[in-house]
Amino acid sequence: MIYQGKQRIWSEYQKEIPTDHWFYVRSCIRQSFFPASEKTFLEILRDRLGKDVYETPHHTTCGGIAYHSEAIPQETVMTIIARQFALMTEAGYENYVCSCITSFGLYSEVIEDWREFPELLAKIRENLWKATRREFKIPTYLAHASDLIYKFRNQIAEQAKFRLVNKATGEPLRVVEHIGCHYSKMFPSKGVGGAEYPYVLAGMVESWGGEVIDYPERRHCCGFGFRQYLVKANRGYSVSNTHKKFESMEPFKPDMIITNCPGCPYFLDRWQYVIAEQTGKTYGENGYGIPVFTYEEVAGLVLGYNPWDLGLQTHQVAVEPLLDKMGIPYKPEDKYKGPRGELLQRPDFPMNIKCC
Amino acid sequence: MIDFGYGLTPSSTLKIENVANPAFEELRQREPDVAKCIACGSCTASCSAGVFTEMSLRRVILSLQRGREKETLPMLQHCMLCGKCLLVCPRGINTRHLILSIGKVYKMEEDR
Amino acid sequence: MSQNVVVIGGGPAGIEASRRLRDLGYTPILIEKTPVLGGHLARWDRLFPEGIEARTVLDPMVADLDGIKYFTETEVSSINRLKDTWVVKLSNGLSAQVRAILLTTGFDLFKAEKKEEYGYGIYERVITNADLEDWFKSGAAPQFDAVNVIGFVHCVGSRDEKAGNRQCSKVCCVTAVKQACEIKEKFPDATVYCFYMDLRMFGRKYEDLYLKAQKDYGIRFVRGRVSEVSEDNDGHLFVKAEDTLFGKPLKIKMDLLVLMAGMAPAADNHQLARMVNIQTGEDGFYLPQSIIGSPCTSSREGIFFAGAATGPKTLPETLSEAASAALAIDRYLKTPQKK
Amino acid sequence: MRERILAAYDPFVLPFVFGMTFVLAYCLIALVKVLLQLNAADRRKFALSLITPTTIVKNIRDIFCDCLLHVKLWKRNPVLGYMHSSIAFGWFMIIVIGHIETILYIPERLHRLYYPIFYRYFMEEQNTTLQGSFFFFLMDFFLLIILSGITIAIIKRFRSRIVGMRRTTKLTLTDRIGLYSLWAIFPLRWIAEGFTAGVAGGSFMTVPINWILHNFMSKPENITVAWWLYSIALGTFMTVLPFTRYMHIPSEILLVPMRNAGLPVRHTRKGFALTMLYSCPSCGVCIDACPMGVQKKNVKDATVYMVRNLKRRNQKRSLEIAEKCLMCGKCAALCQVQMDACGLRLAYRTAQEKKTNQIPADFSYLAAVEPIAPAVEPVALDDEKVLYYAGCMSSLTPVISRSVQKVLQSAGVRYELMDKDGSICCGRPLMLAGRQEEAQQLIAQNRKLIEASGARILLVSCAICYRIFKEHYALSGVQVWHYTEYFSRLIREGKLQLRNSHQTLVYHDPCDLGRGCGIYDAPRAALRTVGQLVPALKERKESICCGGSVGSLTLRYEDREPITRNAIDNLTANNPEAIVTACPLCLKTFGRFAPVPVFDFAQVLADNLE
Repeated sequence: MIYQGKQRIWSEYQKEIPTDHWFYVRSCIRQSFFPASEKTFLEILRDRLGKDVYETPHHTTCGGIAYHSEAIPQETVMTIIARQFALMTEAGYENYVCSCITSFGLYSEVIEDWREFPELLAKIRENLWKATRREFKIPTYLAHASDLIYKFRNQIAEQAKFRLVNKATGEPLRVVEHIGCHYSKMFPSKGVGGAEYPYVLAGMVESWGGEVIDYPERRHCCGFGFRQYLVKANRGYSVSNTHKKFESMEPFKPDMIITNCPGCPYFLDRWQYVIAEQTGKTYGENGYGIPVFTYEEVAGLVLGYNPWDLGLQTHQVAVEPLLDKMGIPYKPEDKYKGPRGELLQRPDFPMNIKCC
Repeated sequence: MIDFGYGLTPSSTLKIENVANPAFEELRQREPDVAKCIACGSCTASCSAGVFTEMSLRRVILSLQRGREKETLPMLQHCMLCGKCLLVCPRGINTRHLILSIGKVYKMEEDR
Repeated sequence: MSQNVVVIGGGPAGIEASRRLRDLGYTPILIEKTPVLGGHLARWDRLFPEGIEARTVLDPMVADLDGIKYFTETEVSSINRLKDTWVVKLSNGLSAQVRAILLTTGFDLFKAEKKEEYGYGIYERVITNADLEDWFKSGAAPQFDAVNVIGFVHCVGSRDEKAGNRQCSKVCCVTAVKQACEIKEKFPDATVYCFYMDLRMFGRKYEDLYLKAQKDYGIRFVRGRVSEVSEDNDGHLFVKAEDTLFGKPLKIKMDLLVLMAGMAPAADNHQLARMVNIQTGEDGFYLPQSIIGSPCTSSREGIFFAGAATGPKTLPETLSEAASAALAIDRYLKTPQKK
Repeated sequence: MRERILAAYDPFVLPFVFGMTFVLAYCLIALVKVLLQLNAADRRKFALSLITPTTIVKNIRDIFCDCLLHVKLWKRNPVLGYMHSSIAFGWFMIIVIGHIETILYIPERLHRLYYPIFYRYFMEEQNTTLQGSFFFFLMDFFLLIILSGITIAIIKRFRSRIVGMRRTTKLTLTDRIGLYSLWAIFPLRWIAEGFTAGVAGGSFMTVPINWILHNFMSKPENITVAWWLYSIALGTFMTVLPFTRYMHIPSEILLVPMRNAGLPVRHTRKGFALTMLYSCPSCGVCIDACPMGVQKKNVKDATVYMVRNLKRRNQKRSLEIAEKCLMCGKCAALCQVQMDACGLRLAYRTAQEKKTNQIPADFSYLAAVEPIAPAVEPVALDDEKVLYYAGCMSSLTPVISRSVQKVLQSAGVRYELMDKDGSICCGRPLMLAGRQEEAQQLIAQNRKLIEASGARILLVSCAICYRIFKEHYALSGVQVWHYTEYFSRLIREGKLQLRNSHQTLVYHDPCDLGRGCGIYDAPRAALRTVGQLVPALKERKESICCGGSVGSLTLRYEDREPITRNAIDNLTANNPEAIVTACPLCLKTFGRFAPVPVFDFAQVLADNLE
């Protein structure tokens, strides 16, 4: 791999990300898949970096799942998004940041449609007015939450307590970065580093000491793809895609996977269990799987948060081997304890994939 | 193994990178013309057996090159060796000898 | 003192046109922006279809330049119309007033790195047809070891909206087959694949080369466009394409991939076109008066074309167009100006 | 007439006796082996043929004409014909006369094998007596004939051009021994009888030799030396005979009756085939005959080399020759011993296919092919409803079926097209590839379709199909006609009005039509009514194959061209304005390279209808 070649591509796809005053909207499903990620994102930006990130409880879904599953027409989803922007305008913000990749892709698509078809924009304004009596302005800058963490990755590195380095050997951890498809594949110019070699996660990994792996199927779909997993008949297709990715990354022996989308971490994580149970094959070391993290969780680990506060216990694939590699202390006994320390029930473990 | 009601579907991708295709190499020894095939389909179009069955010499040659003979060898059973393909082949391939050679190099699986 | 003619572009078209003009009694002023005359031909090792050495074509031309003022590493800074003449100012300070300018600016080789998915400039084992020709010409030892499976990707930057070149570059198919045979000679027990959409072997003896490639060299032709290339952990390549004749996707592990970069319009076409106020076509090449009737004359008086400046051309076509451009200029200069 | 040596024995006869017994024993064992190798049906068929009077007469006549007089060779090359017949017939007569003398004058010695051969030595006879001079004269006369044959043979050996021989085979070591011993026999006999002529009687040959070599022949001790040499020459020739090309002498005597019995060639090295292998005299006539010989590399694929490789059990070469052959039958037609060269090769291909083919045929789909709607109204007996079977190749040469239909319509013949939309192949190409059972399946299905059509005449425009319909289809109530015969019959019956375009035409005899089925004159008769026939250099039985035959399995396309060009040169020697042929394959093959237009037989007729 010629590194300068990638750098040349990255240089063509740089974004000017504003430094402050963000209107934040959450993802519909990330809290249920990886509960602490969004909380950690806000904590890091507000407490560690002192940024003004405003979040109103009135914001709703962006309508992406329904839109992509063809449950609602484009106009409906555009009106929902118009209402979101209206909330932002009312809150007096101009920079809009969303936590979910699918939303980011949808927002970009909608804004692009409005730019090309002004009459459509006018129609949506009228719809919103009729429905909610609200006005809205199109955000001057639309970013994804990972763009922000990417922008402040070096400040985070400065405050870092741990690095993505194997404490025992001193070698940088081998990290597979998987970018959500809706981040840059639809609009390459909207993603940091373009579509072929997005740099948004790679930048974080490199500044936090890790080493990025470019395996052949790095840009292949993680298997999420809405209708693929919603309908049980298609689910085999979804797990086959994930299987193809793992088969392709296996020779590179990655230590961990970092993602920035609601679906990817979930499916890359859960499907390892299904693949293990069906084929008896695991991809991590000695019977474990390859731990999958969201970028907020990785930022949290690097900054020294308690792994269980980051919600790592909800992962299907055990994260403990990686924590040991990074030398992050944790109390195994607290893993299955509730917020007030009461012992929740320990889940029974799968047969073919080791858990802790 | 748990049955989840869905499972891995095998990839349909042909992995032919270094699939040493000994059978095809032997066929090439017997009938070097097979390499000249440009898959234009004249043979399939004029095939006497093709009128009544799905026999296609073009697909047979191609599947042999890809190492997927199982799918197409049954077609060859219908060939009457009438020689029309020999006449129409724009590359002048001795298709009849090719078919006879395939019969000698490749083995039918007794699935029945 | 015989009349001058400015020839912009020192490739085979420029050189041949200058020699013809000189023979017709004019003094051509040949301008070449790179340090070496010969354009892309100077870089080529052997030419299709019979594999004759490019040197044997170029050297006699370059050796026969007496009577031609040629300036290498020189560019045109400006051209203005003065009554019925053109005043051409050069970057080396010289200027010439001539009645005829011949644009033989040729083409640019498509920048293969633009096709990111093929990974040129990112994977070591992905090279272009020009790199391969350099290596053949240098005669150096192979750059890679364990080369057992080699692939040629046709239509890189040709017939490709995304690459901005909808036109077919005409010469890459036959060049690919030529290079496939040449590389098979260098790696006799390698398996060589050619991924094509339509194999356009249109010229004389091209089909024979194709037949020879199939029969004697055992080159395998796969009808399907390569979609993406990736690198596995030991630096070798995975190439993905669909075998459209067999109707199945195809993945091949390869040790070397050669991208047949096509002919893109020269980058500085627009600049020169603005200077002399002529148009380039939608495809970026200059627009002659008529592609069939008068391919060498432009819409402006005194401006002429020859060679790949007006679209992809094979070397013989370029040389013959150079000769006809010289004659067109000769006829134009001999007709009395309208007072 | 009295016995010179009372013991009627002398040691010098031993080499001859040894040689004779050896060759007789060898031939006997071979005969038994061959007969045992025949399968039961063929053996019964052969035995039956030996006792049916007509075949007996035919056998005797053939043995006499072919084996002794070499009539076929005379027609081809008189000088060689004379050489062979003089030696063969002369020698035969000497043996016969020797026995007659023994029977007449000393019957009790008849049981001694050697006696009639060395009669002169043992019996003293004066040329003065009537019967003495008569027999002396006779013996010397045939001796002269043989010696003349031997001299030609010697000339042929060193200057083969003079006797008109072109290409022939190289002599193997054993052949050479056999040849030189054969040459030596009769001069030695001449000298040996020269001695006895001095002592007893002689005639116009033996007496003069005695004068010439008088001082040598006068010494009595030389007499035994001459006879010893004579006997040794005979002995060596006989002993080495089974391993030389001269084995054809005895084996052809067995081949003739086997051939007349119509035995099929079932195995390449057993039964009828084994006799053939022995009967091949390696004369090399088939080398010149083979159309593939145009290319040097194919010369070694003629039938003589096939026989040689089969004898030496060289599987690789035998298979190569068997698979490359065009099956045009020209070598078989010109073969001096009428060897079934095509049958031999086909047997080899069949054995090879049975052994090595791993993809069994599956023609189950043929059952679904419906027959042509049978004629609704019952066909009157004399009303000849014609079913026209154009064949696979004709779909690639549409001019043929279009012209045939035009002619049929003009003659008012009611016909049906059997293969409007694709036909089941007649089976001959399959059979030629060695797949006999598979071909039977096609034949069975086609027969069902033909018989179901209610037609009484099956009209065929392809020579290849015609031959298999003729030889392998037992069509009940349906006559198979080739369109060349059928159309010339229509012309004879006046049903076709044709105008003569006076265009000079040359007719090419398709191999399967001419040599295959013996149809030579019907096409010519028809063509004379529409044009002026110009002969080719070689035609009828010796017509040169067009090179496009599907009979050859391995010939490459580029190797067929020289064969085709050679055939075209042969056809256009008398520069006709057009070539006419009666087979779609020849039409297509000639069409590619012929300098003059190539027409199909029906096309010429169709173009010249009134």
